[in-house]
Amino acid sequence: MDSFFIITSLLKIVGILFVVILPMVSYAVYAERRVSAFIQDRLGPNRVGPAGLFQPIADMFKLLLKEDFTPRAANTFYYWLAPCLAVMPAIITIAVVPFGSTLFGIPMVIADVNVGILFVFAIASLGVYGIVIGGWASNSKYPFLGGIRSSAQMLSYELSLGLAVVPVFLVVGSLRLTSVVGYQIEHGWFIAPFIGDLANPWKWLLAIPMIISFLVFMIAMFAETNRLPFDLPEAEQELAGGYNTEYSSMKFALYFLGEYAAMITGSGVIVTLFFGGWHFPGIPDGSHGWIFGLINIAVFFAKVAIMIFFFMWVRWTLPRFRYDQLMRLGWLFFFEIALVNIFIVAVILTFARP
Amino acid sequence: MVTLGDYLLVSGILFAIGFAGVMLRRNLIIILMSLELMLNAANLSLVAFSRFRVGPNGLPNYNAQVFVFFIITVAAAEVAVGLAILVALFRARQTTDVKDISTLKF
Amino acid sequence: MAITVPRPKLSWRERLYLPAIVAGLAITFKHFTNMLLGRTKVTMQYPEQKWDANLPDHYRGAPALVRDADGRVRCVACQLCEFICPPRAIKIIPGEIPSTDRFAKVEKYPEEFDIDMIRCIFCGMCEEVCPEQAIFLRKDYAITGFTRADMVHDKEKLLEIGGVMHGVVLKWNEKK
Amino acid sequence: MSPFLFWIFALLTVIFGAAVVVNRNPVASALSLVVSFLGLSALFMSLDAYFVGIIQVLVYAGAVMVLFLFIIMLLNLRTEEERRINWLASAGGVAVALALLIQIFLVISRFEPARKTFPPLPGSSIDDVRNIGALLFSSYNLPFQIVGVLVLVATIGVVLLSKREPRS
Repeated sequence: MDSFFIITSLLKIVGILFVVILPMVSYAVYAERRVSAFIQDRLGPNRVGPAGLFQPIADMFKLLLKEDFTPRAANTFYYWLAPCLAVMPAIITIAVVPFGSTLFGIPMVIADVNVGILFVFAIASLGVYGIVIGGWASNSKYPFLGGIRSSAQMLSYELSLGLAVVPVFLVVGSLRLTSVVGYQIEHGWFIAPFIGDLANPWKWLLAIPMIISFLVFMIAMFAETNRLPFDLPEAEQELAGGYNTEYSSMKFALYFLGEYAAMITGSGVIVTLFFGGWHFPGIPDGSHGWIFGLINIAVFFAKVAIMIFFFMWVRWTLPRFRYDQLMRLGWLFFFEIALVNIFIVAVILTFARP
Repeated sequence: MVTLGDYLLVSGILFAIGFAGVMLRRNLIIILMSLELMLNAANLSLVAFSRFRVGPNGLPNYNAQVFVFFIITVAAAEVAVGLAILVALFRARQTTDVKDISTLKF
Repeated sequence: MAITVPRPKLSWRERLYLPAIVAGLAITFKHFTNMLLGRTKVTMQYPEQKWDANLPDHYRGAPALVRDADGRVRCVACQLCEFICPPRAIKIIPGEIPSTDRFAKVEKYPEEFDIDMIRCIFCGMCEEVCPEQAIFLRKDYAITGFTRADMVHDKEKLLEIGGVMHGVVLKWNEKK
Repeated sequence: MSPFLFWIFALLTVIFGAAVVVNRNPVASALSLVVSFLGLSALFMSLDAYFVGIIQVLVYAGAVMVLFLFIIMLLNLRTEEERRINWLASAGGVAVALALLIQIFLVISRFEPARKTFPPLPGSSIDDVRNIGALLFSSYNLPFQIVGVLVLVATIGVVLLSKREPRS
């Protein structure tokens, strides 16, 4: 633990947070509005700056200048605490995700811990507190219902989320996320067996449970980030905005920020687990020169952007699930699929390690 | 430097707090939480001993951490059952206070 | 009486929902790409593009007072429009025309004539009821202002919007 | 781990642990317990037990406490009204707890190895997940299976308990 390590770590944290994640969050909001508009044959925000590109800045000013209103009946301390709790976990999660190979010999991951994916789940599961506490502290009916729904939903989907990635770690043999990326560079992406050595038939066989695993993980991630097919905690039409109904100004913006940051980190985790992380066939890693290191980072965030687009695309296509449907789906369908999937992968691995 | 005793001390204080909670509070849900606190105090001393007892291969003694794993699993099951009992009780009696449920028969 | 709607029985393929989901995603993606490639006809970009040239003659925009060919306000302050106005947007204070005036036989003129454009609903009843053809709904529709006071059109403003209406109105015909 | 960080997290754990008992509002108690568990997890990690530490956050902070909060909110348990405190009983409880604490103090002060620091580990990145897993599936395989059955039984029990009796 020398000073060099501390300084590079701080640089990485500041760089990834303020240069990449936060701008990405604000532009994800803009992208969401544009994508939804395009899907609905509209134009979306196109006034502020060229093609509306300065819209996030305008939004920020609007939200900052709005009246910060605290309801009289609210539990003030928790009411203020909740938005912060909503943002923090989403941002912390990115710490273990490798977002690039190496740059000047420094590995592009903030904390390469050996419990990587467990860390992601542990911190992501803390995200529910912001919503539950916010809903409770508002002391209002709809937010309260949103908070209650959120806690039940999180508990149901965390299981599928955790079980869905077990096959990946059965294959890789380590919980470290950099090992997952390393394995995929060597043997091809989990979800795309045509990358890497083509001749290995076991890899093709393994791709089937991997795709199931990917689907379950992604759907659970939708539920975990409260995105639309499962956005029951906010459900505009039935709960009038759910847990954030009573919030205004910057506190509301923090909830928004948290949701989109969770989406970005969730996409980052999906990319790392199933799409080879920063790897792209034909592009060498950062040890061949800093320019490749930068390209690796760009590849990673390009993949994340594609994933985010997919999130938005799904949101503006599918209707919301009913609450009992959501529960049935989580407990009776995805849970079983994930369990059987683990079994299948284990059987495949017993007979041959690809 | 931090010694084994420091960890044991923290663990002991935590256990005493949990114990006091079970003794003093009459709200069932708080009592359950205090029980969790006591279990976790035990976990802390187990992990501290695990780290203290370095085996011949130079690694911590992982037996204790396996115990911690078991404790956490069982505690989670215990909380689930406890809360289910609590909900059933609340449905029957509209109270979570242990003083109000001292009768053996419903 | 409640009617029980029987739920349709779904085949196992339909119950899987995946084909339907994929089909839905394909539809929305088609819309997305069509929009990207500029193949979708989008709505008019309002402040830049306007429909003004195509407004029909009977368009009901902002109400306005008109003058006749002699430059005289046609309104005789009969207050019929004030009476008929559904949202009570019109306020008229009539004044008397002195007997020395050329138009003395008209007797009254509007000393003040205010239309509160916050209240006005552009129904056109004032235009219909006016016996003197003094008030017309013009083609202005973008009535804006920074304050509530800005939104009250007084007589000058209404006359400015209205302009001059040529044509014979029998009332001021001296020969009558 | 530096003593400074250790004491910070130890204080965090203990203070918020005490807040669980002291708070009258059940939601505040539950949240204090979450913070206490987070501090405890940091203490676990300071002992190079990353797996246990992260499982602590995952299971307790992520699942168990959410369950607690869910129940508190579902039953709408508000802040307890000030009941007449039975001073004698409370004093007795505090006294017993204090006696226990003093006992623990004495035991630790008499315990010889407690004054020793922790021995150094060979590498900074030991794979404790793999080691615990290997142990779990070899030496502790039977207990592991039994715990699995226990969790299953608990699940069934919870479902039965929380099932509403059909109104006849």
